[in-house]
Amino acid sequence: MGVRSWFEGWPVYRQLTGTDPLGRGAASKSAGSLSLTARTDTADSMAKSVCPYCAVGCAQRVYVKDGQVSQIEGDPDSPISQGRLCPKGAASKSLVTSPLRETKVRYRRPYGTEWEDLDLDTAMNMIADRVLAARDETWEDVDAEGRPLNRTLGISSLGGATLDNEENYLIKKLFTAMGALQIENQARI
Amino acid sequence: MAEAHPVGFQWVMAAKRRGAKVFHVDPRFTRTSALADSYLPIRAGTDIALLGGVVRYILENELDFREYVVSYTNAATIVTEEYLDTEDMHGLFSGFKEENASYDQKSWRYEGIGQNAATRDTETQRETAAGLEHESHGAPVNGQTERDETLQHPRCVYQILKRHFARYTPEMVERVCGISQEKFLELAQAWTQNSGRERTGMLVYSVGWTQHSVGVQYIRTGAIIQLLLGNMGRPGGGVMALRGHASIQGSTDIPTLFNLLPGYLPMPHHADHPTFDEWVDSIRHPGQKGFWGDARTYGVNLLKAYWGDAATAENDYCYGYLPRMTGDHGTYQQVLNMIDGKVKGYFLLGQNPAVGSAHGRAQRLGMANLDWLVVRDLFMIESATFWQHAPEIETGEIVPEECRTEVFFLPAASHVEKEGSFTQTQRLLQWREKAVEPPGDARSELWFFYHLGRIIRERLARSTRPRDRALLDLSWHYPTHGPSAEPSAESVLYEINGYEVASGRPLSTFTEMKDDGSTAGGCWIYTGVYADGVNQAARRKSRHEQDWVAAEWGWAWPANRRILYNRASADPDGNPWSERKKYVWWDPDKAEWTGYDVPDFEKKKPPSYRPPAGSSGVAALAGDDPFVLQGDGKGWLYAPTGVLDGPMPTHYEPVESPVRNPLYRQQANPTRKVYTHPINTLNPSPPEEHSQVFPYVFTVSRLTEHHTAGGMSRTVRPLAELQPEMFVEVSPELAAEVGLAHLGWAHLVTTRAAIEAKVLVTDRLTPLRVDGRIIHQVWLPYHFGFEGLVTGDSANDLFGISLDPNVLIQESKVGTCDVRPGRRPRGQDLLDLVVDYRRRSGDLGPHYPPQVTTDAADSGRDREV
Amino acid sequence: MTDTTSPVPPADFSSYYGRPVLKPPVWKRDIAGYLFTGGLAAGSALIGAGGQLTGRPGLRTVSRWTALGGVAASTYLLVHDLGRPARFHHMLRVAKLTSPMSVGTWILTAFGPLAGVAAVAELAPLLPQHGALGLARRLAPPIGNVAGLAAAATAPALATYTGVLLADTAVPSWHDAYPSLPFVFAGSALAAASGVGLMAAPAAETAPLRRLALAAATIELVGGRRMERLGLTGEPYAHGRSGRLVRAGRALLAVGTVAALVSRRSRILSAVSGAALVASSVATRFGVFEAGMASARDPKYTVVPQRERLDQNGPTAGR
Amino acid sequence: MPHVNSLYGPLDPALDAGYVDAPPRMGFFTDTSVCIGCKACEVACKEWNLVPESGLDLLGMSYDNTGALTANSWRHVAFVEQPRSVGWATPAFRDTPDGPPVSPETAAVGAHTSTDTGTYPGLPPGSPAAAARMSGGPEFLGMPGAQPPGRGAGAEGRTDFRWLMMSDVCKHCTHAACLDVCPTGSLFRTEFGTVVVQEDICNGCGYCISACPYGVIDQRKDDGRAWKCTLCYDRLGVGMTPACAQACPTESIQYGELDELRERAAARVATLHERGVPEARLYGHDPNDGVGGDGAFFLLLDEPEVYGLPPDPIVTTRDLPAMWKRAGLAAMTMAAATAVAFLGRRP
Repeated sequence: MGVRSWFEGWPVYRQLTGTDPLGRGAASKSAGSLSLTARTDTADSMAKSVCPYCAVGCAQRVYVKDGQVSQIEGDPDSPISQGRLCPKGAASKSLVTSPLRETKVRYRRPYGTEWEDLDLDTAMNMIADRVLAARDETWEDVDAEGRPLNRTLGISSLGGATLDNEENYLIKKLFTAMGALQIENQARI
Repeated sequence: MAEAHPVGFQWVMAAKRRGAKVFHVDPRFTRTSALADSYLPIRAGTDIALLGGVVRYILENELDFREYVVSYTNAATIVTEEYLDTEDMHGLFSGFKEENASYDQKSWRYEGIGQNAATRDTETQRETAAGLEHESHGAPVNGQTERDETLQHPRCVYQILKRHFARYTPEMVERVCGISQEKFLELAQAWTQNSGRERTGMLVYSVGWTQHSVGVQYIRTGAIIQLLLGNMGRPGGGVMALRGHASIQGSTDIPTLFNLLPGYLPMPHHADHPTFDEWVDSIRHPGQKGFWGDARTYGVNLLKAYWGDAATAENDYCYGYLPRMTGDHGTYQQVLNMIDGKVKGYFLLGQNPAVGSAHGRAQRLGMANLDWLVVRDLFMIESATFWQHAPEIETGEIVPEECRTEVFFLPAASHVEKEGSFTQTQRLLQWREKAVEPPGDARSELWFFYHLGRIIRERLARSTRPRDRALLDLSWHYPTHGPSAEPSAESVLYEINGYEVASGRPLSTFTEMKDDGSTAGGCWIYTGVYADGVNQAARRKSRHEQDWVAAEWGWAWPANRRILYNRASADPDGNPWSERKKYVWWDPDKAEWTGYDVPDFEKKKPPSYRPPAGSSGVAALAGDDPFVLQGDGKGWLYAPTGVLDGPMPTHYEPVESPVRNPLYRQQANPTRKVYTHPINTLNPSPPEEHSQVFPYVFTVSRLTEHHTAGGMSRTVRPLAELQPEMFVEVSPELAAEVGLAHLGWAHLVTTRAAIEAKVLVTDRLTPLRVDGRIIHQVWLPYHFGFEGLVTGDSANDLFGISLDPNVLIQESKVGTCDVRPGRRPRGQDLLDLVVDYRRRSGDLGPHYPPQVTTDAADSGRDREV
Repeated sequence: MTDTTSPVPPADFSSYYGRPVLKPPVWKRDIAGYLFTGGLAAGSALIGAGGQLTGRPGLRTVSRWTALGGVAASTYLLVHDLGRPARFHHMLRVAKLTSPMSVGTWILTAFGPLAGVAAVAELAPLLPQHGALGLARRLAPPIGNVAGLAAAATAPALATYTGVLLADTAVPSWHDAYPSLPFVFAGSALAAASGVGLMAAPAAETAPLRRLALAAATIELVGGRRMERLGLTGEPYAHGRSGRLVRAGRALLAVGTVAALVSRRSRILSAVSGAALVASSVATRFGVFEAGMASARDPKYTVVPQRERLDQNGPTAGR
Repeated sequence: MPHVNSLYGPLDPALDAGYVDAPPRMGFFTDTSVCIGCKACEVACKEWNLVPESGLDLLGMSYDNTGALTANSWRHVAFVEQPRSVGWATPAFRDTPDGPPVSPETAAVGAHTSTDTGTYPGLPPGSPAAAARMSGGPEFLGMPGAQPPGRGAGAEGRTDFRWLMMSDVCKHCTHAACLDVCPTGSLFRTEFGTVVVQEDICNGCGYCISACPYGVIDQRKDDGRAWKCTLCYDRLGVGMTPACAQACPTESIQYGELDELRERAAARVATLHERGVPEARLYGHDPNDGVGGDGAFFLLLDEPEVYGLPPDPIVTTRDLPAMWKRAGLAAMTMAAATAVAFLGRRP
């Protein structure tokens, strides 16, 4: 930056030569303010989403910059929510970017007093082992009168109602094929 | 509504701006009350008495929308003379069987019908929460009924209703609910004056209404009022359920519930449904009107979607693979079984029962007695750390070193880290695009279950055991993508929608489904969501570019219909009831139904159509039968079958109540589901002794600033700071009586638990005069637990487990308790306190109030009948 | 329920949970200190010029150094009080007549170097007689004299702008005292500077200071007389901690002035009077500072006068 | 050139601040008669502007656990419980068997509470007596706590009750004292007529905090700078609505051209008066008021001070010319006094 341009950028100079002698606005605008823009405008992408809290179903726009969620706000196009969100919906970015979120598998062994780390693949295999073992141990083929039961009552599941339809579909399909009957959801609560 | 659904409340405010009058009924003055034109403080658990009062007001003053009522409801239908009302039986209906505390519904039937079409006994219906099947259709009844359209026949539904509700006078409403007659009449007048041809009124409830031992009947009462006033199937009318979770509607449509398969098909029962045909017939009830006549098609398509090529006509489409119910396998039964060591493993998928379910201590002790527990969540929730931080650690009931439960915590993907659809509270499916990859090990449930299924199937690949066939034959082929091999959610949606097996062409509507195996579809009511191979749920046409119905935003089941039963928005001749309220009508020139919405009627069936004798199913629906999923095409003021606790709603006291039922000798719902497990002890209520040990009524609900069990709000900074501590709201009068100070501590005691909270003394709570007594109510938020940024005792720990008989949902909106100043004791002293209360309230053993109290001699006026 | 043993007496005005309407100033004691050091510097510069022009070299030297010390301390205190001290130079981005702090910054920017040059010029006798430094030794006094006079020319502004600095706020007791504060501060500045002079300058040269002390006291007391008569917002100047400080300032001023007038030959009495004058200035500055803080912390001082105005005249309209 | 009204009276602030082709002045109209107190505005603001946490204490000020506008809370929803009825509603507790209201007493307790907002001065403690009056309604009901609340006698029962909620925010004054006293030009007037702190400039001198007649602007402890509502200057620049107004479910917070908002507000007040809500009044809408009108103005249902607003603020800089005159006079007096002292008779 040359001395001249520095001087011409000096707000006092701008006050003396421009339209803002009191230095209230145009003259005192900073470099930061000059380059300011909404981060929704500079986002790499925007995904159309839906609020994960209650069942009103407010539409959200999820803005992404450098692979991170940079903003979540209401979608004004929605005939349901018209772009509005309640405090929970408005906090969605904090929800998904919370530093308290767990991102690693955690394992507590029987009688353990602390969490331990576990590899995701290992965890999946261990869970599959336990599901199969519990199923075998508690399998019921037929009732006392010989009518089919085809089931295990040794496995339970309780899902939240923030699961997607597609997820619920696969959960129900797999558990049903497995004979696991005790599949429940927040919808019962 | 302003508290828990603020964005939905914008429409209430929009209506208010245009002159609508808003009434708010709530035990406490909330943010909704602040904006309402009139607030009615009510004793928790007495809504049927209030609404019953409105029903009586309508009938006594003949303020019903008569033309609508005669044509569209079963008001004119004659009921058999075997039927006896609560008026005759101290609060019970005819058909009550003491031995299993349930009703034989035979005597409730319509005149001229040999027998109600229900094929399963009512106890089984209760055990299997059969009421839930009615979410998409009416209960079974035969189509053709005897009617008296003058409504004068003493046994027509109209007269039965009138007699049933005759004692719900304004004086009685005041006695039961604590609502003054003046306030009640203001509500009743406004409601009736704002209904009819030119106007409609809407009833909105939040699903706290379902959390009562008579929850289904609460909603029935509302529906009766709305039918009498002609507010169903019309714009600005209806009964609006404000559900509390993003896809809780979807979770029942495509259920993860023990008693349902997708599309409200029942999970087979071992005794009732041994064969495919018996299962199908139990759904479609041969001879009945309406769309359930095609139940076989829906069943075949589901099984085809599940087992693909393996499902053939010869093997009944693998019907034999389905597991069978033998009774109640609901979440509370499961928890009690866990305590008893009968359950090995437990999956918790974005759910936090340690805080969010009734009887938190039972929940945590159940978890502590498993072989293994899988918790999938965004945050380290209470249900994952019960072995580390639960209150039972302090009391010594859980000792980490002695607790064998193996816990897997698997981080879950958030709603922006996966694609998929939510079904919101008005049955509208909305697709979410994926914005970012989930962090670290976080994965979607779709990923977890797809890969769990894959691994299990690989393990069993060489198995020859019959029990493994269902897994091995399972159609489990979904394309995956990305570094973590995420299954394609759209491919699952496609399967849900249904397709032609040979060509793979997605079906456009469920009427394209065939029952011969040539089509497959995972959830018949969702067929059309992938019509033309386009994800209709992903449509986002701006509201500015379409009309107010906004049919091109998302997709609503069934058939993208925004208001159900909208045939009722036109008169029997097919003309709009009024220009102001026109919505769907018959266009005689084009000879079809038309309007703003997708007509909920066969498009070409004229209003004048009358079914030929002996027809059934869809063909049996007359041109003026708007309730197309009901067995008789009519809206039911009286339910001749299907509602397990009576054909009409009746006020019963909550299971725990300080008050003797002023209406009937029968105190509480006689058919409620009771668990006689040692951990599930209940507080005594009149007519039992010692109910005064728990003199106060407590109720719980949500704060705007938090979400359910707090897993998605107490962990989020900008929310946590807005409501940072557990508190209890008390009236100044109760504060004076008990000695509580604003911002001081109090603890609340039931026979299950004692919890503490900071005290907010506020004018927003008031004592009520109920049956000559002063009743104090306290309110608590149920969001708090021991993990997260802000913590506190859990209100749900106070509740016992008593369930509504129709849907097995727990009574967790009202109970009795004692309130004491100061903090609760710790450790063993805490257990001692609770034990002491149990001793004072009767005995130390588990306590269960009697189901039937009609012979209790203390009861009041109902003997005079 | 509150503790019913200590019932809350009713207030005659409303507020939101009794919380202040205003945010009390975030200025720390630094600023009260600056009010004193700035005034001291300004007063000293004037006295220095007086000594210079009237041939009182001892007084001149002491005053020039005091001025420099004062302005240096002022600068330190001002920068130290900033939330972002490293950005102190941002003060020079703009020159705003609407901002007393901006005006003050520019005054300080002018005054500081001048006072510095004037003071440093006093070091000339320490320089060698010859060579380059010898040239400096010869040039320094005249430069110092010019600088000293120039500093003195800006000094009254430096001493009085601080009155505007405080008054140009929403702080009720400061704002309402705007006619008085510049005079109080002018008087207080002269008193402090005179005090230092009385203590440190050769007794033979302090006669003007005795007269100046009297003048200072007159200006401050006459100017400040209106402060307590402000009505409600004058209350903090008379009551509480701030009131005690203000009263102490007055008393010390009276004592110092009388002592100065009678001290004449007594070196000790001179020193005592000087100390009293300096202390008076400190007490006055802190008192005024605290009074403003107190008035901002209590919603009464904001709400009641505005409410009275509304009740009498209706909403303020373009008056 | 500065306008003749540069310090007082009606003014187009953008023009006065040197913007030649300024867009229309933008602002907020906050209609408290439809506010449901959901606090979406508080959260949406924090999410967009990355505002830090402001304390985790239960304040007992009804549902207000934020307490005040601070550097870490740029929207603040006030909650007031009062024993009087709002014009549109039937008395809430008619015929219930209750005693006298407790809201004055609980408000008095709430006045004592505090939380570390991470800012300075943040949320200063309040005076219990004044708090009690606020919740006693316009006519204070008497000495709280003097008698224990009745138990169901009914005779002295509280019948009337209302719960006021109001989302407070920076007023973006036409004559903004914070801006005018700012010595660095950090606070400046945008082309939209709003008042914004430029975070790359502010050096934390704190002058703005003392100057604000509404107690809005505040300083962050950890970073030393002053922060407040920017009316989402960055969003305005690309034609977006400020985060709070966009989130607000009930249109309590309305954003738009100030002239249009003022018309809308006047119509709303008229409607409310028609509907039997005589207590509805506007606050900060009048360009002739003490600050030249607010860029963010309000419809209130009680006196401004009940919501923590000054009833009739006047911008301090109105008196600035007089102040400078007095300072000049004092300076001359000072110089003259010095001259006289030195020119006086030599001893």
